[in-house]
Amino acid sequence: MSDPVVLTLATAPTHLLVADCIAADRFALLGAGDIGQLPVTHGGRRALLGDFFTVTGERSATVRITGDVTKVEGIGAGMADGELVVDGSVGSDLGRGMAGGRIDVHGSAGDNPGGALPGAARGMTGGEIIIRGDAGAQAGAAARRGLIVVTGNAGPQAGRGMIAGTVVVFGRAAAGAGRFLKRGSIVALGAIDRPATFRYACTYRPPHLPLLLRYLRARYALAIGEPQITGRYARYSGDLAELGKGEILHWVAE
Amino acid sequence: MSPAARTVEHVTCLGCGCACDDITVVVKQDRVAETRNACALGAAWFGDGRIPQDVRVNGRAAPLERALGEAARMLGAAKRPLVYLAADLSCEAQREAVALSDRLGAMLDSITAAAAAGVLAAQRRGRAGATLGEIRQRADVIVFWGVDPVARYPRFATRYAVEPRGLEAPRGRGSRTVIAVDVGAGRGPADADARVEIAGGDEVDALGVMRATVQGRVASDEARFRGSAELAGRMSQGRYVALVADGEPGAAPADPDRAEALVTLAQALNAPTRCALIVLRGGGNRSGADAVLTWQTGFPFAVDFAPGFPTYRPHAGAAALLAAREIDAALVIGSPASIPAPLIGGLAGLPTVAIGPRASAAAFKPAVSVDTGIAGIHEGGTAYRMDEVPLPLRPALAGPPTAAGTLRALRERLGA
Amino acid sequence: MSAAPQLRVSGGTVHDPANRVDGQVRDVCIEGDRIVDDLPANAPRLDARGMIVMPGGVDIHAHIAGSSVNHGRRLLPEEHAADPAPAPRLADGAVARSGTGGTIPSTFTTGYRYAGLGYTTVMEAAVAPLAARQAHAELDDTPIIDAGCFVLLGNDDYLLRQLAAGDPTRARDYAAWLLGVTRGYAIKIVNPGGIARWKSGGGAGGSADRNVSGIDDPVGSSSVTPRKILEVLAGAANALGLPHPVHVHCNNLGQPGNVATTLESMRALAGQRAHFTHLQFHSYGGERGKGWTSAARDVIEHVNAHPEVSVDVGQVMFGPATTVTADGPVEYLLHASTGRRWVNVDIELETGCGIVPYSYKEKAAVAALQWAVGLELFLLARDPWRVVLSTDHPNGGSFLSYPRLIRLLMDRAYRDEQLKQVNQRMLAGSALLDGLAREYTLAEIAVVTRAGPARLLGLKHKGHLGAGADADVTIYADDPDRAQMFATPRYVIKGGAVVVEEGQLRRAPAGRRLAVRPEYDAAVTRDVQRFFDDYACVAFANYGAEPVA
Amino acid sequence: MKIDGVTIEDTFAEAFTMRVARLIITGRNAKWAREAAVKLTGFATSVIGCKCEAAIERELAPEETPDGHPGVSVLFLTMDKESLSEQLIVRIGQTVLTCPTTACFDGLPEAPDRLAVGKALRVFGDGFQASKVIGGKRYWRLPVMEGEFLVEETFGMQKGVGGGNFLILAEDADAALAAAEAAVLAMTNFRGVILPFPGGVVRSGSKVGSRRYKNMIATTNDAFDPTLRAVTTSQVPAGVNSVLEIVLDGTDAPAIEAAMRGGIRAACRPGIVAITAGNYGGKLGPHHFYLRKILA
Repeated sequence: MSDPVVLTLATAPTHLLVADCIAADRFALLGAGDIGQLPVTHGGRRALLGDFFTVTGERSATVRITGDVTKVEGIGAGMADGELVVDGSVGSDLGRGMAGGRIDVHGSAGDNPGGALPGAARGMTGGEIIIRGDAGAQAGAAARRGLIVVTGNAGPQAGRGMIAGTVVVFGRAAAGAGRFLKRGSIVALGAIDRPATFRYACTYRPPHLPLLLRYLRARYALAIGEPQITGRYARYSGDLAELGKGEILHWVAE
Repeated sequence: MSPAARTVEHVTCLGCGCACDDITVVVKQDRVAETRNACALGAAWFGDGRIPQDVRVNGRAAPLERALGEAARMLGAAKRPLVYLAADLSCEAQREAVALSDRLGAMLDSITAAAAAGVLAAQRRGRAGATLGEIRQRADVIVFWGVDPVARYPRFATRYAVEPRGLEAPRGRGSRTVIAVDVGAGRGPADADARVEIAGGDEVDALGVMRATVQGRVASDEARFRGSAELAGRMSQGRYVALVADGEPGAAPADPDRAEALVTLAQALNAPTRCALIVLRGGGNRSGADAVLTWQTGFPFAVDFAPGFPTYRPHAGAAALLAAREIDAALVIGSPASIPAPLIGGLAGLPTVAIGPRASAAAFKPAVSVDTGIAGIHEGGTAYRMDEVPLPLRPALAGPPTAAGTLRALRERLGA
Repeated sequence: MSAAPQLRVSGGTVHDPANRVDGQVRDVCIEGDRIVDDLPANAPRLDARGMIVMPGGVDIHAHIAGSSVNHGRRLLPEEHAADPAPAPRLADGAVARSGTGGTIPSTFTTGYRYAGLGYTTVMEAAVAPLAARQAHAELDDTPIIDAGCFVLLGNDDYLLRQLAAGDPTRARDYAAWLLGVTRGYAIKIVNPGGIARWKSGGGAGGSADRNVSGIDDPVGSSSVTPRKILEVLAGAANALGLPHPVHVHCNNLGQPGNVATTLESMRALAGQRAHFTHLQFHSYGGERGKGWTSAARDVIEHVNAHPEVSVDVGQVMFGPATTVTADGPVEYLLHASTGRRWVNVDIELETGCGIVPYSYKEKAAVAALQWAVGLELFLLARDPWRVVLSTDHPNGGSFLSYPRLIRLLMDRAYRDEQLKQVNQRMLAGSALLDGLAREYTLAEIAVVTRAGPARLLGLKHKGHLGAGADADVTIYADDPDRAQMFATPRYVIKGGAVVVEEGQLRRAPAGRRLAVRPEYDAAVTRDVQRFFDDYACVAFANYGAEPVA
Repeated sequence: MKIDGVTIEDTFAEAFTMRVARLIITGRNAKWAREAAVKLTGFATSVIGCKCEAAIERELAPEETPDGHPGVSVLFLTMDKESLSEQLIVRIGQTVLTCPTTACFDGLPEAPDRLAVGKALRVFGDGFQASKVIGGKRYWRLPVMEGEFLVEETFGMQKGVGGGNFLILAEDADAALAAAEAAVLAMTNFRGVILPFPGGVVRSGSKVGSRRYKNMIATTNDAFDPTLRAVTTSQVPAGVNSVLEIVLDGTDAPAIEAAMRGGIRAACRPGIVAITAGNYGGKLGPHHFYLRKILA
């Protein structure tokens, strides 16, 4: 078992750094030198990952990123396996189109976490993304499967166009949440701006939620209280303009 | 008609996206004296055909060779160049611009970025559409969604969608039911046969309720959506429905989901009946840029060549990069007057090269400017109607060196 | 005056079936852009010893340019993102272009990749006249390959009116005029009458049937039927002496039981030349709602027995595809049954356009059946000169899958292994299960990929290596893995220019356009113009694809 | 060998390999979990007549269950893979799906053999069902009038042991019953073991086949029936007037052994003459539990 790969930001990007080469499953196959040679673009100029990050460890599907990577786009894009932990906040397109594995961000994320490529019909197809802070727009948009948890507030259009999967928002979910959703769940522990094409069904205790929330507490040590775990949720079916097989589950307290 | 007059027939007007190609331009003493068949907007677009022919470097007149040399130097040295396509370009000029962007590793964007939501929605979902002439032939129910074409697309109703008789609309207007949907401040035509009113904030929800209704589902019990649901039922009863909406940005910012809600409603209506969504686009061959970029790069706008191949970055296109001060030199092609105001601010203060009609007068004060003619008035080639029907351009007047030719010369200087 | 460049491709094993050369070691001599009988001994040589030499490939049916293709291209941003194509490094510092791939690559990439596959001629199989100008502009941006356009007729309102009026002569003149103004090469019919019905509407006020179900269904007027459309246009193509006969996409594409329609369409045109395209999609037994079976045997037996009929197969290959066709109603059904993205564009007075991205999966019963039906057609065909290799790119799969298809035809063990992997549910009755032993020879592959299509297209300068032919030559390493061999030719010569060297694309000259300009009675243009004045939204003078003064 | 004066016969219990699944059934409270489990495992004493053998293995505290509700675990055994799947689908569908507040989870997550139980049950949802993947496992949510029934998509299956047993030979029926009850009580805390018969006890021990009726798979174990002592080849020792049997199924042999050890020790009470075990001469079952070895 090799040491985890640690990317430490050595040279702060002065422009947007597109680094969609950062993925735990890819690093699992590469030596430290090869990881440093992966291509990125910085302010539209071609560069190497190693121009910005020092790399320790190699050939490991456990990856840690330290330093201010809020200007870095595409961390974990397309990742299919392994575990990626980021010590702070990240830029946009975190885990875009991700297929498997786990991404755990100890901070906020920019737009489109777990989302789709522009114009694409499908976003993430598996895996888990934990954002311990706020998320930008379109968290989990067009997800086909997988889980996104935002412990803070989610920007507009969270879970937009989901095909299936789960988006959990602890804070507030802004306008357009769940619009065009076919299947899948948006679990809102805080306020949610719900499209009118989600129609109220009932208030109940969905039996899978204790499972899900307890899993999150156990696996990621997220602070989730018993009132949320055992509580009642209003179920809204939608988007009824689509298949209508999805739901917004909105916590209404114990 | 004076003896000096000559006429050019079948001229395509690019004053708006209708691209009416039945204009007869009367030229007297190298001026456009008359534009027969053109609407007021078209006539204004043609003007008298006079156009500056300046070539400037740092505001001072310069020979073209020097301007191109300076432009090549500036762009060649740039680390993060932007190539921006504005209006009034032929497809031939647009093709040259893509080649240049490829060579420069530039971000290539166009005024289509302002209508990005619609393009992206059509990529995610596709679209149910038709060319404008098919609406004329078939449509018996025409729904104007928050738009009265008379202002921005003056001949739309007389040439395409409402009035002319078509194969399956033998009585023209009399064969059709026109429904105006007033969405917030966006009003449908005044002479519609029926009206439905929708609050501005309810637009996307209303479209969703309509789509659910078309699919036989009840999405909402709320009274504010009753009119929309009834409209959906009415549309389902049509034989061939045209749903007409404006694709260009309006005064009020539209809900980002509006475009997808329109696309999917039109698609869903093809289960009970036939339906085509018509998205109105502005003039100056905007659709041409989308088509050219798509066939040359695979993407319709916001194409970044930075990695050495085309990448699609609508979220980080010209507007975002200029706002973030990422761009260090820009080549702006086409009419500067068509560029959205926020971009002008971003371009000002940058080293810029402007090539296009009235480039010298650009508000962002380009370092190098080469005035060209206007595609369709002084320059030939091809331009697209809003529905992507390609039309030949028949320039009535001679003009300065063409945009396509100037770009080709610039490209050769850059070794591309 | 400098002499035309010369090149002697020496010592290769040549397969040139049009000239009855089957695996003989001989030289191929090139002067300028033509094949010549011989060259001086000191002419430059390309050492092809141990390699296989064939004429450049000829694709008789693909969708590579034009408005429908571009709508499809725009619909696939994620495919393009996943398959970037940096500019190739050309010899002599020539500038090449970057692009993107996927099932519908960008234009430059399309040209480079076709040439990289050893194909030098490609026919764009469905061009709406209204958008012909775009198809030609795209082809201008598609380097290396020579290309022609098949122009869509058979659902156009002007034509249907002539048929209703019982005026086949005027219909013929119209077709001739239209081919000329659109710079077309052949007449293409897609779902005759069916698209017209689809466009005529639905709902309470419209027809309940939004497609035709057989060749005797009325289309608008009771005297207009798919049969009539086929007869008149096939007759027109033959009477005009077009190099390629009418190119027919039958009614009921993809529907179970469509074999009946296909055979009726063939019988309707018995005795005159006609080409039936992507036959695989039209060779199904079964019944709607009750599933599909293979009817490949019935169809190919008819083809075998009728020398006036030619076909291309439209093989389905497992993997991603994009279905793009003028056949609007078919794409609606595909969208409705799969929920996938869908583009429909009704094109005024002419035709339609439908697009649904798709994926053929080995484990899906219908896809497996389609795959098997295509192979049956190939393996039961008696005359390879009339059965052309195609995937109906990108409908049955990308042209990049041709090498795998060739291996399926040449390598029975490989084929049988694949057969085991696929869903067997609908394969009962497929001849493939009877253990078809046939393995195509290199000579037969040379026929179905170049000599045959060139002959069917009437391209006298293509598809062979005799003196006077275009100097389009592909040279392969003799790899026992035929998929590998055909995927990566060592050399490709296009019009005398060596475009691929040592497997690398090195030159990208512009391709040429193949077009016809048949004669017609000019009276037709006055009548068409009247129709335009009454109904069209484009000026008659601006119609077509010819440059304006 | 004697324990507290009770003779431990030098013989062995012969047991078979069966297929076993473990179900975790939870409910809003222990009562409803138990209600579902009791119905689920009803009429599941012997594969001979019931096609499966099942019983509650133990009760689970809320912190031991996936959803934090109180529950029970149930072992479910059949002779082969196909019938295990069939029995689970039909029985869960009729007893757990129907029972208020319950959910049904897999208790053998590590087992590589998976039975598509929830996947089959999902169609009860008539297209309204939905699936959810949590922590790598897929669950099906079936809409029911009360709310939703949650069931795991697949259940693990492994090889288990069926037919472990011992016989309590007593001076009279009262002593036999008291000893059997003591044994069952002692065995309730063992993991991986169930006692599928009523109260854990079986009075009608059986032999394979019939001396008289051709199509009977099993008939009374006449060798241990005290009433037949005079008319058959009896194994009932002198002074024994009643015999009861304890049958055990389990997830593996060590679990059975451990439970047998505890049970037999508890059964060695006044009034008990001997403890013995049933076997078929070692020819039929691969597992042989030698009483004296277990108790040594």
